[in-house]
Formats: sequence, structure tokens, C-alpha cells
Amino acid sequence: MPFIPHTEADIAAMLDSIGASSLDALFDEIPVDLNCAGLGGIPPSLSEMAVTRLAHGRAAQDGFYSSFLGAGAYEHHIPAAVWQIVSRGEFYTAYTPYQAEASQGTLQLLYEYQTMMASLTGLDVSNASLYDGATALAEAVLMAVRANKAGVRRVLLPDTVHPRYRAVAQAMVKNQGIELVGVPFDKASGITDLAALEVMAGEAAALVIPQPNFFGALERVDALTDWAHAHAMLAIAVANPLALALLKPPGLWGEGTQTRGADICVGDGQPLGVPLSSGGPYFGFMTARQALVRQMPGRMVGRTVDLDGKPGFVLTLQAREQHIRRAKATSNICSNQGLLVTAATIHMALLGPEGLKNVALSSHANTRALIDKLVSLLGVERVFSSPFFHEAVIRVNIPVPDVLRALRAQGILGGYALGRDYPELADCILVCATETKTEDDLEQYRQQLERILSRRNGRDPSVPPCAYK
Amino acid sequence: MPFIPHTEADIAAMLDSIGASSLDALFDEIPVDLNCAGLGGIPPSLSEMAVTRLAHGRAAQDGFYSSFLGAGAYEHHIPAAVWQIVSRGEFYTAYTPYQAEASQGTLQLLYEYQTMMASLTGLDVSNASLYDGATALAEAVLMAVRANKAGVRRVLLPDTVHPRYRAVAQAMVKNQGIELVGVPFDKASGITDLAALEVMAGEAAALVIPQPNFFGALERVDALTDWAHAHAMLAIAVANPLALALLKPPGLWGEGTQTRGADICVGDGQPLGVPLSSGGPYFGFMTARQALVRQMPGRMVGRTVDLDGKPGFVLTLQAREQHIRRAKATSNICSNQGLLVTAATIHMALLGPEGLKNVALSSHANTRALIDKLVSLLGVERVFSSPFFHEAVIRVNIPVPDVLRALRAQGILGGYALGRDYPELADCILVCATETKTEDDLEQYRQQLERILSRRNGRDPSVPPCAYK
Amino acid sequence: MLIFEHAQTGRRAHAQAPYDAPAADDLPAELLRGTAPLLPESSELDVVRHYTRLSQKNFSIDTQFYPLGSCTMKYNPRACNTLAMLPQFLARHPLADAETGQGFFACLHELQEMLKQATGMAAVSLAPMAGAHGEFTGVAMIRAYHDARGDTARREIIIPDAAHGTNPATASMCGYTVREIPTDRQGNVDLEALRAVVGPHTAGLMLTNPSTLGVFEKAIVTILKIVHEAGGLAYYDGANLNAILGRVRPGDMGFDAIHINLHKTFSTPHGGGGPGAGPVGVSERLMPFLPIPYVLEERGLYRWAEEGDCSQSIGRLSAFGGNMGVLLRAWVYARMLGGVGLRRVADFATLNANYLAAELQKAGFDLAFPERRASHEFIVSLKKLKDATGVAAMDFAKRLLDYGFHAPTTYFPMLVPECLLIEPTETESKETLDAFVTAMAKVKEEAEMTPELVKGAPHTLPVRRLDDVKAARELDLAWKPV
Amino acid sequence: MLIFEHAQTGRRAHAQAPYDAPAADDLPAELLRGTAPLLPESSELDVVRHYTRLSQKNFSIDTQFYPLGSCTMKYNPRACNTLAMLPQFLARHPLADAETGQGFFACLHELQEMLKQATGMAAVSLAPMAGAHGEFTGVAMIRAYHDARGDTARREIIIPDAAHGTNPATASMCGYTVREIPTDRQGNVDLEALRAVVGPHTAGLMLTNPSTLGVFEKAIVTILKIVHEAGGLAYYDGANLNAILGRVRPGDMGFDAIHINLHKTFSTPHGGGGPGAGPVGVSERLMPFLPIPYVLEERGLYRWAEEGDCSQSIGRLSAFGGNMGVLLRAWVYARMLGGVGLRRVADFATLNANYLAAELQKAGFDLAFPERRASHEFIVSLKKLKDATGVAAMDFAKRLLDYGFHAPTTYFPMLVPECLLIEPTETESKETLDAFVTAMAKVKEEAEMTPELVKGAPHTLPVRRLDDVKAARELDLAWKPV
Ligand SMILES: Cc1ncc(COP(=O)(O)O)c(C=O)c1O
Ligand SMILES: Cc1ncc(COP(=O)(O)O)c(C=O)c1O
Repeated sequence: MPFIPHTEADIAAMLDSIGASSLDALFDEIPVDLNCAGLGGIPPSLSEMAVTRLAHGRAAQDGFYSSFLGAGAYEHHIPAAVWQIVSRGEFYTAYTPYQAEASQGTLQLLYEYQTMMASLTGLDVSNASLYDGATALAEAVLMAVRANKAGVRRVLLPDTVHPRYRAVAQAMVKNQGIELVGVPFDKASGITDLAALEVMAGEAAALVIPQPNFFGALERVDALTDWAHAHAMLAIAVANPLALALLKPPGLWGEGTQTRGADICVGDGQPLGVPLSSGGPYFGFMTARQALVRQMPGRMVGRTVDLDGKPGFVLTLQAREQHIRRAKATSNICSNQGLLVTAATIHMALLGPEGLKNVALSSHANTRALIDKLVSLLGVERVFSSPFFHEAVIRVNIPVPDVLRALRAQGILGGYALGRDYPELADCILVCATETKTEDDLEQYRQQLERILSRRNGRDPSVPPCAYK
Repeated sequence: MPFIPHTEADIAAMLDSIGASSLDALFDEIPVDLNCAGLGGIPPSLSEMAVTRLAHGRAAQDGFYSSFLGAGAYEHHIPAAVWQIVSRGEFYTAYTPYQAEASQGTLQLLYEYQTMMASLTGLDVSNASLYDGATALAEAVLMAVRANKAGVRRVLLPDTVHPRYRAVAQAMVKNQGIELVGVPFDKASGITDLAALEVMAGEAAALVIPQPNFFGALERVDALTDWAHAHAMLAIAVANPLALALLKPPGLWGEGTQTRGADICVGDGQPLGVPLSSGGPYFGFMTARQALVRQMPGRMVGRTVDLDGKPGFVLTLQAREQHIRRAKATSNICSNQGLLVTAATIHMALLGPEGLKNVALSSHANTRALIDKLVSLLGVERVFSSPFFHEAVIRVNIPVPDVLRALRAQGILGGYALGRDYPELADCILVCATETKTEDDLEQYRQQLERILSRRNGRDPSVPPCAYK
Repeated sequence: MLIFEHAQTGRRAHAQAPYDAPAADDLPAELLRGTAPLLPESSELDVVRHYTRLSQKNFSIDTQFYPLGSCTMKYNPRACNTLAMLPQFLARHPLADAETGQGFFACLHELQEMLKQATGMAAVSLAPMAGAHGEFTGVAMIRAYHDARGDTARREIIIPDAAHGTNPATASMCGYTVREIPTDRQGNVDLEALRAVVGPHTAGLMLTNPSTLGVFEKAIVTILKIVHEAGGLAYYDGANLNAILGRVRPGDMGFDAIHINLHKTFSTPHGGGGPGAGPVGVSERLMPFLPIPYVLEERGLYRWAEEGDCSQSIGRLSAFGGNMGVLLRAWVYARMLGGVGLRRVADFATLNANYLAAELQKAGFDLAFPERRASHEFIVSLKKLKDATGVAAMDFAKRLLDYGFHAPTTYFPMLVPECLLIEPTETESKETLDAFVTAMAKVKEEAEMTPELVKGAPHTLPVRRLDDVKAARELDLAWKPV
Repeated sequence: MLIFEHAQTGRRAHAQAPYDAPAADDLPAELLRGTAPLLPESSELDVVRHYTRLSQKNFSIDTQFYPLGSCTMKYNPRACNTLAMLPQFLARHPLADAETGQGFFACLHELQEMLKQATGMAAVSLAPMAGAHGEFTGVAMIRAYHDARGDTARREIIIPDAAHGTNPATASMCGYTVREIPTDRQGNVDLEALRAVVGPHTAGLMLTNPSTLGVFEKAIVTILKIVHEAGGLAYYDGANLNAILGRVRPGDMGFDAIHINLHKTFSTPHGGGGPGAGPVGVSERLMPFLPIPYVLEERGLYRWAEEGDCSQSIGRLSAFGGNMGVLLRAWVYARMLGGVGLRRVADFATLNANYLAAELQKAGFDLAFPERRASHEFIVSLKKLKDATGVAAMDFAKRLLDYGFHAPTTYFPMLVPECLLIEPTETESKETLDAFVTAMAKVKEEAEMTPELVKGAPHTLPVRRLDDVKAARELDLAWKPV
């Protein structure tokens, strides 16, 4: 009986105390005809040893790759200390800190996290996390619409925002009759087209501004922010938090001294100490101006004092949340991504402002070096002219799927094929080299790509066929 | 400055407080001509990320093998909980519990460990560990000699004891003028020759009795123990602690009701939750009869009470130890293998008596199955007739180094070549299959061995040459 | 002390960052940051020590009995953590081709299949990242279903008053109006009230069974019949699945959509707030609307089902498909328990709850539904004690902390005054339950003899009772350097 | 509560053992165990909870400042743990062929080379498993050297009275007689006394430098000259190497054999007692006697040097070559610090010690050697305080625990009455040192004002002062079921 401590004697004594004749008797309120015969369809119990062997086998089957994939999830070095502390039972096996006095560890950490995120984004307040960057964007859209006094239910969502984020936002807001309107990008620079925006002025509750955008390109965030405010819209930043160690924080976006900066900033916290993990768990972050704090979704931790006046921490502003406000809550979110926030907080504390900035700089330098190497090859060119941060788009003159498959056969994941989301960029690859990559890794990529391209005339016999269909 | 927190301002303020002009000034008592220029011969500092990459590369280079090696170190499944708890900072980064009140975690755990080991070996008292099984044997020999009222400095050490243990004991006791006398084994049964013993009666302080012995064979421990006592010698057991979940505990060895059992039991605790780890750290255990407690080396934890009468734990009988008794101490040991004992204690608690016995039984059954499979091959035979526990000797009819190298090329470590320590067994391999092995693993071994043996006439072209010379 | 207070300008954990990072001289100055963010400048030792010590200020399953009702705080097997964090799984990029992750996909696919078996649903998607996210998914599918049929007048979701707050909040997020229905004296849905609200506006019903009152909704078949006949669909909030695993399945009860909180029933850790995972299961008719991605198996090869595979899908719920690490932990758990073990979960969770209820009743506590069988949890009401002594459920809860027990859930469900919702889970031993009963009895006695002691609790924790009101009034959500 | 008291007959952690293990019907009954051993029968949750809670009762570097003199309790980088526990290193069998472990051997070989560089010795063996084991190795080599020359009358080892207990104990284990020599007022070896004892019976001298008094032996060259001229060899106890790393090397001082406590200077964790590692370094003349195994590199391939390689070796010190996991941790540490970083260790360990000494002196504490430069540690004597208040060093130490600081080493070295040997290490920040000074001053004040408070300390730990005498008189070394 894995994980069940009961001895025969325990069971007998307990049934006796209850006054029940058997375990079955405890289910006597369940209508008999609903009873299921058991879970025979589920494979039999394995010992920890056997599952360990199975899992190791599966992991070994998948192996490791030299990856140049970014597109919203980034490979960074995570200090060994981070997950050793995160895995401590006291963090790992606690619930949401409902009993504040018995949860000061988690609560203080969250308060520290909120402080770090507020500062990193240049805004006043942070919540304690949302599911991921994409749902955080959706929540920001809902928040902006709630905050809109005029009842406008339309939000401008540039095409340069991560396509998956746009899809999630769409799925999450459409049932509330909110319209998300795309904004095209300039084909030369790869950033949002300010001219196109002008056409859309007026009826929108907010403009979303990605920085860097999905192509790695740096948007003209000051102009966009000021434009949004000039048109009575909120400015919602979607940012890579690592980039913010280097880039102007959203809270300061805008030109001139009158600007108030972006109103809300969201993004995915994964680059801050969360392993790629095949896609999750990551965490969404959200910060905002103080004025919007009561519109925020998700938990927040506040500092207060105890009976003796000693400082301590509690969940606060719970009246926004579903367990109090129910149908009128700012969101239905309950469980969030607390443990990942724990990792991020320790990660940021270990790196500090200089360390985080160095990671950003090194990642960026690696991507620059890679791009330089690749565009030196015949048949490869850069696509967009804007400055980029740690990720950029290249165009290749043979079919992208073939290129990527051939690279994969050499243990290299060459990047993200943009054609899937942008048909006009079907010959383009989004590549990223973080600080984890060495000069040798970059050189491997270049050499392999050169080899692949140089055979462009015949079909390369070393390209394995696609496994699917 | 890795791991140094000092800021420039700190350094200035601290030097100021000291009244020193520079860091160099702090070393002004070191004779100038001894000053070394620095450690330029040591490679420059790497970031954690860079060392991580380097270490991962080295580990990947080594890879994994399907191993049938035992010979004193055994592959067992270790519950995931064990090392997750052991790695907790409070266990991992504490020192020897000199301040008992601030070390009740470690001290209580050690008391629990002592309890478990005493019971497992059937003896009264346990120390808190020695370096490894081999040094534990050496310490037992010294202890037996100390305890010998007649001043006899001779101990009988059968050839069936692990050759490395014998070597270590020799290195550690020879300077005190103690003589270790070998006892031959019976070539048919593979166990200590009782007849040969008779010849040696008289002048010895102790007889060492391995169970199982180095060949995996089960010694006639009752007869040996009684023989030792009949000749006024102490009986020193050297046991695999996992085997003791199944086998008669040394404290009960001997026939008839008058027997007092072995006097001391030592061994290596590695099978109790310690990974193979390329050879260490493991830990040596030692238990003994109460009467010998003051002769024991190493730390011991005792239960006592605090000022309020509440139970608590302290290091005790420290007057035996080097830091008090100095030149007259029972041993020079100071640091022991505490963290491994931590692992073993949690491991034993998780497995319990039934679990530990099941591991022993499964390991044994796997080895039996393997031996049956292998001896069914032409050219393979069992060597010794005695019953064995989870390890046994086979003879092959082509050179052992070739067999092992050919197996290794298939990812299999086929066992330990006995010729190195027993020239007369140059055609023999000691094999072991623990509970971690599946039927498929055993079958792989059989098939590969069959393939290798079937080519016995020509040199097998698939045998790679030896890398050395 | 905050980590910021351990910090010092110029201090660094030097091993943790590449040195001499090259300047980003290609980036326009106006896009760069002027001042450094307020991250602590600390040494590695200070960070490790600070967070290790902070952790010690938490109660957790690994350190305390944690009978937090509705949260299923059972033992989180350590192997789940170890195996979910195997380096290949951790290093895998979410957008890497499926060919490079067949081992990983095999685990997810098995989990998907096991969840189908355990719930009796026709199909499962692992995408939602928590229970509430699963609820959203389920209700969005219900809406997509009606919309697809042009049945667009259905704009109401019926929810019992005992429901968890996520249920009504979810309905609102899906653009629905909530119709709350009362609970009867026995803790059941009031059937008359249900009949009164159903109709052509009914999009569906959301129900937790066993309910958050800790009792099994006996008339479940009738309830679903009423809803279905009115043209509505039925959503099952699987937060309490631990109570009935292998005994009765939501699919067999007739539900159209469900979620499962893997961080409850499948014992993945809650991490002080999350992450969870809330896979959804659906009946045949909702299958076309399942969110993406989910795992497809075709001729022995696995891949994600994506946009092209399911044109009617409600779409994506996350950028990269869900909380994979949580799913892997649940997979390990389910494989260790197996079919028989999963059924035992319900048996022993129920045994523990009923035993604890019986013992507490013997110790003089009032059960909210004494005539009912407890499911995996049950409610004690301290109303009488409060009236007699002034000691409220919250005071009582805080005093339990002093005895080394995490408090049960307080003031939820809101219907029962001064309630404690107690869920022991199957992984706790009789001894632990007995010790808890002793502590409960002791606190009751204290409440009667020395009520101030209880009202001033806790007394032995890192802080005494904290001022919630001040926290909300004088908002302090981020530290500012002085 | 002991783990045995959480146990219950028939209870098990069921996931942790193969089921249905086949009987060992081939084994003779008389060789089998009759009754089961007294191991606890517990659930996995109970075990995890028990040991997690026990761990919280420890002070440790990760949770407290730990200025335990002579023990060098500095930050143990977490990366060392992670990387030493890479699965391939953990899974490697010690007897697997060297060809299968070239990556592993490369790390060890680098460590061997780095230690040679750091100590200035001609060769290093990584075999000894702790400092004392290294001492044994060193003295055994000295003996082997004399014996090999037929110089067998040398049967005495000279050891200063300030030496650690392992030094004399080691000499005895090697069959030597100990000649203790006194320390002068300045904390130096008494040269006259040394001259008086050396002679044809002298096998060697064992010395710690800086000594355990926290001062550098200025006349070290003279001392070694005296010993060498008498035909003896000199052994360096490297426990205090942290003080001089990169500043002065034992090899350059002229020592013949040394050990290094990797669990001190190279920051491998001490694990509540061990494991440590005590590699030995030797001068040219002792090279033939090095213990086996050590790592050989031949044409780019690594392997162990074994019996056949070195006929004069003193032999084996362990079954499988040493504490590999500790060595790997030290390798990671050394690679992260590099040559420059290792030198900084001594700089800042010394800065911290001298600063702390200066501040404590200002706070009214008596330094044992106020005219001397502190090395990486220093001694405070509480003799005056004791005389005035009755508060002994031990009381003082216990009271520091209440303030959240581990106590310094007490009553060692024995020469200084009521001493505290304080070693802050380089990884602690100025703030931490200042906080410690404040606590020291506070306890001093308490000792003066309310001595009983200090004598009754600790007051805030899991237990109050424990009765050592009872522990030794009424020996209770193992629990017995009642
Ligand atoms: C009954 C019930 N429904 C839904 C939820 C929400 O689940 P989650 O926290 O996973 O979003 C909970 C969580 O406590 C619950 O108890
Ligand atoms: C000066 C000195 N020498 C030797 C030793 C013994 O080292 P180990 O504990 O590693 O055996 C110590 C340990 O405390 C020490 O301080």
C-alpha cells in the first residue's frame, strides 16, 4: 500500500471507533449503481526503483541537444543553490500561506519578490504570480478593460507580440466580448508600425507593447507608450524580465518628463531561474502603477505588524480575489506558480543587479556573434534592421524544415521556424544564443549550417526524413 | 572574488579598525623570504556556469554501464528521499556536534543509527562511524590487541577476507608491531579451512570472520566463533550489513546456548543508502559487546537529560578520544563519515526490517538467476560449493581480461577478475547482481558472454585492445 | 530581516555571473536602463543562509500535519521530484521537435490515459495549469458547445452556494451570469431550488462532489438529469476527487466536463502557492472543443495536437502547453500507486476522515453534518464554543499552530458558522490523528478555561498574530530603501 | 521522539522495497536470522517528517555564523554538491576499469596537481579520508623512510603542547613515542626545549603553522633546521592552511610531509562529523612511500597507481581509494576560485580574523596574544571574567547559542585558560562579524550583571544544558523497546 501507513490493527481499531464494519461501508452513501469496479485499466503499482528505472530510460532516450531555440523560453545557467533551496520541504510542500503566522518564510519571500519585480519593471506594485506570461497578458487585457471608465472593450495587440501569447489572450478574453485588434509591423525594421497605429486611434482600452518583441527586435517603446496615453489608452508592457536588467524599465517608458510610463507590465518569469522543463511550470509576472492595484488579479503580500509590533507579512487585498468576491473577483486564479517565484527570488538575489545585467549582456553578445557568423555564409541574411536583444531573425535560401532537420541530425536545434505563425516569413528562422553557449557551440552551428547550405543543389542525403507522415 | 563578500568600503573600514595599511600588512609576521608569489600554476577562476559545463562534459564522457561488479561495493536502489534530506543545509553544513544543544538533529540521528546497527549486528553498542570497512577492520584488530590482557600481538586474518581490507589492516597495524596471520581457504568450498585453523591455535588475540566472505561464500561462522573463543581469542566479524537483514547476526554466532557470539563486528555501510560514488565516501561501522565499549575507537552518542529533565543527546565517553586522551587515545580518528551515516539511518528507516530483507532476498535471487544462466553456457562453471549470498565466483575457459574487455565494449562490466589477488583463481570472475538488475539485464549478460565464448578459437575481432600499453 | 537589508553596494555572488560581459554598444542609449534595479547585492552565503532560514519559518507537509480542508495536503513522494527533474526533462525546450522528446511524451500520454481511466471521461487534455484554470477550460468548452449549436441564449451557470469561489469567478470569466442555489440541511443541493432555476438560459451547472461540505451528493443522478433535460451541461470540480478515486467516476455520474487538481489528488507539491495542474476531462460531445495542446499518439510516435488538428478547439491556455514538471510528478505518482493503489487512496482518505470525525465528536466537538458519512473531509462548527467563550474559529486555528499542527481551513464553506474544514488525507497515521485529537481537545479546554490564551495565539511562532487590517489599509507591497 | 517511537509493527514505506522477494531457500537455516532487526517500521511520510524536523534542530553554516576555531566553517558552495553528485560519478563502481572513468580521473588529476601547486610539495596522494588519516599517512611515510634507510632507532615524534590531539594520537598509532615541547609566552615553539629533545631518537616533528594558537610560527625555518639537522623529518598539519594559501607554502617552509583538510580549506562540507578528505603532500625523498592509490597520467590516459607501481609504498589506506565525492567537491571549489581566488582566501580569512580580534578587544575582551598578528583565527581568554563572575567559557559559549551564533571552539588549545578559539573565515561579511561582536558584548554584560542567566544557558534551543556526566556514567547508547 504505497504511501498508506495503516496496519491491520489500525484499520480494525479505526473502523471500530467509527462503528463501521468495513472500508466499503464508508462509501454507503454513494448510489450502488454508480460504483465502479476499480481502476483495472491503470497499470499495476511499481516500486520507486522500477519507476526510477523507467523514467531514467525515457529521459536517456530523449538525450541532450545544443539548442538555439528561444521564442519565449530561454536556456540560462541557474545557480546550483537555487533549486537546492527551493526543494526544501518547507517551501516545496507548503500550501498557499493562509495561516500567515505559520508561513512567514513563503510570505516574506513573496514580499521580497514583489519588491524586486516592481523595481525591475519600474512600477509600483507586483502580484505574487500568474500562471505564465501568456495568461498574464490575458489578465492584463482584462484588467485594462475593467479599468476603462468608458467601457471600451477593445485592445490593440501588435502582431509582434508572441503568437502564442496572442492566442492565449484571445482564448481567455473572447467570452467576455472583448476584441483584440492586431497591429501590423514594418517589414523592414520588424517593429510595430506607428503609422498603422494612427489609423486605429480612438476606441481602445489599451495598447500592448512587447519589449523585445517576438523577433527579438526592440520596439520604439517611448513613442508607443506616449501614443497610447495620448489616445486615452493604458500601455501594457510585455517584457522579458532578464532584458530589463539592461533595458529601460516599462515604468519609465515615454519621452519627456510628463510621461507616466507603461501602466501594467507582464511577462514570463522563466528566464529568472526556471529551467526550460519542456514548457513549464514557469510563472507569469504582473506589475502595475499603484492606482491600478485594486484591479490586479492574483495574490499579493503586504507587510504589517504583529501584536507586539514586530514586522510580519500577510496575504492582503483579498477582497479582490475569488474566495471572497466570488463572481465579481478580478480573476478566478487561486493556485499560482509560487514555487517558481521562490526560485526566481533566490535566483535574482544570487545574481544581483550586476549579475543579471551581465547575463543579459553575455546572452546578447553571444547572439550577436552567432548572427555575424551565420550571415557571413552564402545564402543567409538578416531580416530586420532594428536593434535586437539576444534573439534575431535570419533568412535561409533552402527550405527551413530541411535546414532544421539536418541540423537536428547533428545534435543542434537551430531555432524556431517562423513560417508557422507568419506565412510571409516561411523562409525565416528565429535564433537565440544565451550566455550558456560557448564560442565552440556557435562555431559548430556555423559549420553545420555551411555544410547543409553548400549542398543546396541535390537533396542532402544526410537529412533524415520527417518522422511524421 | 568568488565567495568573498567584502566591498571596497568594507575592506577600508576593517583595515582601519585593525590599524593596518593593507592586506599585505596582515602577513607581516611571515618571514619575507618565505613569501610565495601567488598560485599562478593553478588555472584561473571559472564561473559556476563554466565549471558546470566542464563537469557535465566529463561525466558524460564516462557514461553508464550495466555493472555486475560487487567485491565490496554494491549498487542498490536508494530512495529519493534519502539524499534530498541528507543534502539539507542543516545536516550537510554542520560540524561535529561539539555544542550538543545546537546539534540535537545530528546527535539524535546518530543515537538512532547506533540503535539500528547494534540490532542489525546483534551486539550491544555501536560507534558513530569510522572511515570505511577496511579501516574499521584495522581498528578492530587494534582494539582486540588492546583488549588482550596477555599482550598477544597476533591476529588471524583469513584469506577469504576482502584483499583490500587485509592490505589496509596491514598498513595500519604493522607499525605497532602487530602480526596479521593469513588462514587459507578450502579450495572446494571457498570458505575458511577449519583444519588449517587448528594448526594456528594459541597465540592470537583474535580471529577475523567474514560473512559473506570475499567470494560471496557463507562461512561456517558458528564453528569459527566457538573455535576462537575456545582458544581465548576474540571473534571479529566482518559483515555486509545488508546481508545481516537476512543472515544470523554476529552477536548470536556460535552453537549452543553458552556461546557469546562475535565480540566485535565491523564492515562497510555503503550498501545502506550510499551511492557507489566511484569509491567513496562510504562509512565503516563498528559494533561490539558492552564490555569492550571503552576500547572502542570513534565517537559515540549517549542519551541523557537536560536541566529540566528532558531527554537529549550528547557525545559521550570522550575520554577515549584523541582530543582528550591524546597519545593514549583508542584511535587518532577525528572527522568520521557522519553524513553517510545520516544517509544510512534514513535509508534503514525507510526500508525497515522487511524492506531491507527484501532487498537482500531480491539481490540474492538475481545473482542466483544470473549464475544459473551463466553456468548453463559451455565454458563457464561455478567454482565453490558453499552457499553464497548475492555474489559468486565463476570460471571461464578463455582469458578473463579478454572476457571482461569484450563485455565492456557492449556496455557491461562483467565482474571482478580474481587473479589480481588470488593467482590460483586467474581464470575466475566474481559476479554480483543486486536487486537493481532486471531479467533483461541478466539475459544481456548471458547472451554477450555466450557470443564471446563461442568465438573462443580465433581472437575475437570485437575485443578492443587494452588502452594501457 | 529582508534580503535587501543583508545587502551592501558592491557586494556580489561572484561565481554566479559571467565576468567581463561585453558592452551592448549596438543598442541605442534611449532604450537602455539608467539606474540599476533594486535587487539585493549579497554574497552567496548570505543568500543561501537567508532563504534557508526563511524556509524554516514555514509549516509544511514535510514538517507538520496539515489538515487543510479541500487542499488534500498529503505526502508528496520525493521520487516524484527527483524523476521530474531528470536533466533531460529539465533541459528540453518546449518548442523542440516532438521527435526529440518521445520519452517525455510517452510519460504524458500515459498520464493522459490513466486520467481517462480514473475519471471515466472520453478524453483528457493536460493543458490547464491549476484547478481554476481547468474550470475556465471546462466552462469555455461548454460555451463553445452551445455556441457551435447556435444555442446562444444560454448565459447562466448554476452553482451551489457551498461551491469554492473559483466556480462563480470562472463563470464570470467565461461571460456567464451565476445563479446560486442553496444547500439543504443535510448538505445536499436543494433540488427544488435547482428545478426552479434551470431553463432555456441554463448553460450548465458546476458541482463539486463530494461537496466542500465533505458529503457525497446522493441525488447526483437526479441533479444531472434535471440539468441535462433543461439542455445544460454539467461541470465537475474535481478538487475532491481524492475522496472517490476508484469508487465512483465523474464520467459514470454523467458529467460533461471535469478538472482534476493534480496537486491534490495526485500529490504533486503545492509549493507554497503553486504550481498546480488542472487537466480537464470531457464526454464525447465536448471532445472537439478540447484545448490545445494535448498528446496524440500515431503509429507509436507521439506529438502535440495543435491548431491544425482540431479546428473547434477553444484554443491555447498557455504559451507552452502547461505545467509539464507537475504532470511528470503526477505520472510518477500514478505509476507508483497503480490502479489498485489509486483506489486505496479514497479508501484510506475516507477512513481517516471518518475516524477523525468520530474521535472529535467523542471529544465534544460538533460536526456540521453528524448524520452524514464524512467523505475525505468534514466540518466541525465551533459556533457553540464561540457563543460560550468568545473564542472564534480563527483563534482556535491559531492556537493549534502552537501545538505544531497546521490549522484546518477556516470560514469555508461560508454556510457553516465558525467552521473548521478538516481533511486528514490517507497518508497520515492513526497516531498523528490521535495526537491531533488530543491537541484539539486541549485547545477546547483552554478556550473554556483561559480564553485569552487562545485569543492571543499563536505564542510560539516566529511572529504573533498579524494585523490584517493594517496590511490592507496601509498598503506596503514593496520595500523601499530608507 | 525517536523514529522507533513513530513506528508500528506492520507499517511500511511500501514504495521502497521490491515486493514478493523470492525466498532464499538455498541458504542453510542455521545461517539465517531468527528475529528481525530493530529497524523502525514507518511510513515514508513519517520518516521524511521525522528527519526533516530533526535537521531543523541543528546549527549549520547554512543557517548560522559558525566561528568554530580550527574548523574553518566557511560557505560550502552548493555547486560543489550538485556537480560531485552527477549521476555518472555516483554510479561509477570503484573497481570499474580506468578506461570507463577518464572524465572522473581528469578531475582528480587536476586536483592532485592544484594541491601540489598550492602546497609546494613534490607529489600528492588523495587517498587519506580525513586530516587525522592524512597525519597517519605522513608519519607512516616518515617511518618507512627511516626504516628503508635502516635508521630504526628513531622512535620519537616531537609535538608542541598546543597541537591538536590527533597529532600525538597519530604518533602512537605509528608506534612512536611522543615528546611534547612547550610553547613560549608569545605562542611560539620554545626553541630551547626543542633543541633539548632532538637527537638520534628523533623520527620527526609534527607542527601546525599557523599554530592552533592562531599565530604564525616565525622561527619556522630555524625549527625545521634543528629537526633536519638531527636527522628527523618534519610533518605539517595542514588544518590551518586557510590562513596562508598562496602566501607561503609548506613545501617552501621545508616540510617533508603534509596533509590538507579539504573539508576546511577547500570548503567541502563537514556533514555533522564528516566525511572529510586529507590528501597528503610529500617532498622528493618521501615520494616512493606515498600511499596508493594515486592518479597517474601516461600519454593522456589516467589510471590509479597501484601495488605494482610503487613497491615502497606504505600501502593502502582504504578499500577503494578514498572519499572521491569529497575530492570532486574540492575540485569544483578550486576550479571556481582559481589561483587568484585561492590566494584571496587567506587574505580575507586573515582580514576577518584580525578585524574581529580588534573589535572584540575594543569591546573589552582579552586576547591571548595581543601583541601578535592574528592569523585566520585567534584566542580570547575569559579567565578574568570567570574569576570575577564565575561564568566559564562553556557558559559563555552556550549563551551565544541563544543569540543565534554557533559558539567558538572552547577549551582548546588547552594552554590558554577559559579560551574561545574564534575563526570567522573569509566568507562572512563585516555585518555578520559586527553582529557577533554585539552579541559577545551583550553576553559579557549579562555575565557581569546576571551571571545565573548565562550559567543556565541556553534558554531558547530545543533542549537546555545537557548532563554530560550522567551520559557517561549511565551509558545509554542504544534505544531499547519498552
Ligand atoms: C473545491 C475547489 N475548487 C477549485 C479549487 C481551485 O483549484 P486551484 O487552486 O488548483 O486553482 C480549489 C482549491 O483550493 C478547491 O478547493
Ligand atoms: C589542527 C588540527 N589538526 C588535525 C585535525 C584533524 O582533522 P580531521 O578531523 O580531518 O581528521 C583537526 C581537526 O579539527 C585540527 O583542527
